[in-house]
Amino acid sequence: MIARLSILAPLFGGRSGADRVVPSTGPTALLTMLTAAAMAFLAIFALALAMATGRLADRWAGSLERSATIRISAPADQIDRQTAKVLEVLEQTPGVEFARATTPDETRKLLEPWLGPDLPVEDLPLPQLVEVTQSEAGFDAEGLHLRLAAEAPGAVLDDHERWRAPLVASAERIRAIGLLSLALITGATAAMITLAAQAALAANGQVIRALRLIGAEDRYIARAFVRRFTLRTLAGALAGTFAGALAIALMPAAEEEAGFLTGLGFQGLQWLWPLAIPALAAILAFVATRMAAFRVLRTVR
Amino acid sequence: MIARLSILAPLFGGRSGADRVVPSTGPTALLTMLTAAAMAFLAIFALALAMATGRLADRWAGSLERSATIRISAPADQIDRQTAKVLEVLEQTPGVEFARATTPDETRKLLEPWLGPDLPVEDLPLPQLVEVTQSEAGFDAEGLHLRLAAEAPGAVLDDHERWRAPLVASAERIRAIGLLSLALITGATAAMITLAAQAALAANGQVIRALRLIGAEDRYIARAFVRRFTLRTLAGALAGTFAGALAIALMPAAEEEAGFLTGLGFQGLQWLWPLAIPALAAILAFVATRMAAFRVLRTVR
Amino acid sequence: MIEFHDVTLGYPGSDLLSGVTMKLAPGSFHFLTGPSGAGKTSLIKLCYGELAPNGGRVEIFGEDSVKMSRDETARMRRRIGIVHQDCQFLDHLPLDENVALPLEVAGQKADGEALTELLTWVGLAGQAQALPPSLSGGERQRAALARAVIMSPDMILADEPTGNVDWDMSLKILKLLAELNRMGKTVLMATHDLNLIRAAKGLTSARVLRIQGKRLQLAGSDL
Amino acid sequence: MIEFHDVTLGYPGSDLLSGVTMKLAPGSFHFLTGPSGAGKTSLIKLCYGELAPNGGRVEIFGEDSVKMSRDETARMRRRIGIVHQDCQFLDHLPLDENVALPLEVAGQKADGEALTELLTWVGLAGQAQALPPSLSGGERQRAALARAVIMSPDMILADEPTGNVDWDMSLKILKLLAELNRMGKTVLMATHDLNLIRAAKGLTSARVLRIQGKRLQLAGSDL
Ligand SMILES: Nc1ncnc2c1ncn2[C@@H]1O[C@H](COP(=O)(O)OP(=O)(O)OP(=O)(O)O)[C@@H](O)[C@H]1O
Ligand SMILES: Nc1ncnc2c1ncn2[C@@H]1O[C@H](COP(=O)(O)OP(=O)(O)OP(=O)(O)O)[C@@H](O)[C@H]1O
Ligand SMILES: [Mg+2]
Ligand SMILES: [Mg+2]
Repeated sequence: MIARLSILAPLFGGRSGADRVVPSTGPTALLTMLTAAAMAFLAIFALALAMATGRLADRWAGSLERSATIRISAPADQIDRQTAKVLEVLEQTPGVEFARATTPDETRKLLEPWLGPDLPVEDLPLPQLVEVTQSEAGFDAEGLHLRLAAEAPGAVLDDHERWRAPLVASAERIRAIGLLSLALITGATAAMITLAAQAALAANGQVIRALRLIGAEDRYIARAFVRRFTLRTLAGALAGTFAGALAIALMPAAEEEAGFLTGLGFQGLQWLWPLAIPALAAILAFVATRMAAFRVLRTVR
Repeated sequence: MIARLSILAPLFGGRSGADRVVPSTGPTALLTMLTAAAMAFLAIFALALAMATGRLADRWAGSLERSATIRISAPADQIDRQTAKVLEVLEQTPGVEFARATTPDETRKLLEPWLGPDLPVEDLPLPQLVEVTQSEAGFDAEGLHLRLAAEAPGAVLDDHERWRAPLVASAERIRAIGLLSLALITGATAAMITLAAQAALAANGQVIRALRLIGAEDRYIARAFVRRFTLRTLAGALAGTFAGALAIALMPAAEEEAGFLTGLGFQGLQWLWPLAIPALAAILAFVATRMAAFRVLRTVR
Repeated sequence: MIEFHDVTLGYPGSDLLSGVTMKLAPGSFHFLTGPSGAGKTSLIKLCYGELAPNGGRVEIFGEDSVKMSRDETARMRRRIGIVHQDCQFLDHLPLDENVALPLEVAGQKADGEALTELLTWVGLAGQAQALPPSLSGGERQRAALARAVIMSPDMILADEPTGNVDWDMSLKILKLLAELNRMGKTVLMATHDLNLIRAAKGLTSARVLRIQGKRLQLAGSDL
Repeated sequence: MIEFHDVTLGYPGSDLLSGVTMKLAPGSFHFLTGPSGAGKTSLIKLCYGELAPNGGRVEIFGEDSVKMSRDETARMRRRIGIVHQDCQFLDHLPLDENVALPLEVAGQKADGEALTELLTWVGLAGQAQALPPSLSGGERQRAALARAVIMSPDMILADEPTGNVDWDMSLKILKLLAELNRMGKTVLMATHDLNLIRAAKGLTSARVLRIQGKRLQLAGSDL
């Protein structure tokens, strides 16, 4: 284990001399940092987008899929009987966690946006609504439908699926795009850092030849490159992450009314995710540069 | 004008020899192409996001801000009179383009999701709804409100603002993020290509010195670099744009029901926008490389 | 062709030349000698405008070297064949293309036959397709010489063109330069090989410039 | 120290050496000569494992050069001081750090006083802080020599260390190598300067190896 960890030595300590032997490659250095920063910044946004839409989809999927409404339209004298029957059926249905008939007050609230606050709900022959909360497993909608048709002909099951499923699908599509972007950003960053490291190594052919000539071992030469690229990437990614997180934190908070379009921010422990970005970038850079260095070194005796 | 255009000469024609004098810089070449491709791909998504949310915000802002509803709740015998009064008031109100009372059928449709299809609308003392379409300029909601209160006490103006404004704000916020990402991507790409070109130039110090030694003029040396980087960027950006556009075109079409979350695609002439991306990238690369080349060349007598 | 008027040259921390006045007349042949680090290479760089004098004036083909634009400098160099001490090549192009590069850069076509003849003459015909890094030290020097003369320039500046070749090849190179000089070209050759300078006496009426104590002296017959 | 057993070497398209068998005994002094392009540099590269023979066996300090791992090769080179014909330096480090680099790479501390003394000896004390690209050709060669001897190696391989210096400096370098040889170091020096080989006769009992027609011959007293 310790032996394995020794490949990390270039990052921590090590003789400072090994760093001096690699000339500071101005443009490549800046390029690496900038790439890391830009990619980290974009990654933050992609992550935030994925998380926000994830939350959204979860909330919809969770709250809507687990709730359903049964509407009972019947002549005024039958309505109470049918409601009782429906509640009885629901009690026997596996997958139903909780069911209750709505009060006239609630019905009014539901209709208020459409009909105004002065609606005389009591006087209306409105259908009675029964709210159903499903358990984790959910009920068998088809079976319930048939049973209701038999026992309470005025009852209609509406499991909301029809209305909200496309919304959930849309949210999940945006989340997929966010995650796809994240994967792309990761891949592109790894490729860019590898190429930047290769470019730096190729530009330093003379340095590598001179060092091999005077008896430098591969790991001595690789150390300076690996360390430098890892630290540069880390610095760039930290800056990009910080800027991205700041931009997100400063975004106007989502008003509560917005409802289905929640804020794009991170919430609570989710703030730990952005911290993973610089770490991941540094690990990427470490592995990519190390592989590139040893590949280039093998071409020089 | 012609003289000015001559700085474009490196791109088209020119002796092929000038290309040979620059060694093919493997990693830097790949890096440039990959950067261009990745950035173009991300740009496509940012553009699509900005456009989709832009469309969304426009549609909401446009259709909702320009429509309003007036709800008239009154005893059954007064309702027709008040409705007529309201329509009369509306006719005199500047900024109202069109107004009409909904038929019972439409009211039923509106309420169906809540109450079920069997609702005996005719028998219900439901409020009468009047749909108002505003003109471009819009009406003075406050004034209309006061006038209605005086002339038709049972009428309540609902200009939808309250319900949908936060949605529009959210959509516009996402659009802003898309545009910000686009600006960031452009800036980062320009910086990356400049740095890649500088890295290539720095790595080719010996080539530049040797060419100056035998009497090569600056533009001869610059030509090869500029041409190569511009073409590489163009190729990369084309590939990235194509991949991005393909990914977007292949995305499942937004179901109509999704409504407020429209598809992420481009529509009609908007498909011309992605075409601008490779062109813009090539122009960026041309300018960035040219400036970098002449800057580096000045350091060699 | 080239005139130095009271030229001073120094790098931060060290003065190399001071009060140097000289004239390389058209058709003349000069050796340039002096201890290692005296400033031979630096003086040659003044002659083709890579360095600018700190004081005084350097005139190349009648024009003040510091007043030339970069493009004028480039065109001026096409009239001068330069053998750089470090033999600067394009490492990715084969030898023959490297040697023909001055023509290419000036927009002229290389004459394949003349090129082969030139390469044969410097003994590199067999290596026409070799890349510069695979050449031996002496081969690189000969290739640099071939490149310097391919444009048939008015003037040849050769910085130690015989540093890495044996005596026979040195003589051969000297003879080529002498022959070019007889054809009217102006030649300036830096060398630390006094035997070669002595050997030149029979070939051409060369004069010897020596850098000593920051001054340029015309060396006498004490060689 | 170094033994060649029936060594063949060639590049695609050209054979350089064939059937070379030789032995550089500890404490010996050899010159290596031959026409330009004969393979002197290539033979030296065989001696420190930069090239592998196409046939035969090269033993360095008793080990087969092609069987060494890369790290073993690196450690082997710390026992050999190499003056490369192209003087490879790190262009971003000042001269003194470049000269002390072999110590740094081997994890040892450079002794400041000894370093200054060494630089003074090769006449570069004043240029300790100069960057390699600003050095003159001769200065670079002297710096390369200083770097080659700083580790006090068992063996010194010098590829034309006097190519760009004048006769006095050549003699000085030769004397240094002869002195190191008297201290027990094995020396192999490639040169095309026959005068220098002749001058060495009084200094040390050197033997002359000559590459001729792909073979390595021990040159007689015909020099
Ligand atoms: N760019 C520079 N900056 C600082 N010092 C320099 C620079 N170029 C050359 N020098 C110094 O100027 C001096 C003369 O260098 P130059 O190359 O002209 O010598 P040289 O006569 O050609 O020597 P050699 O025979 O060894 O080639 C040297 O001491 C060198 O270190
Ligand atoms: N990597 C290579 N590929 C192909 N040919 C090569 C390579 N390296 C050297 N050669 C050829 O091998 C021959 C010998 O080269 P080498 O450098 O050993 O000669 P040398 O004796 O040192 O000559 P010089 O005195 O000019 O330095 C040359 O003709 C050279 O072109
Ligand atoms: Mg010099
Ligand atoms: Mg050699």
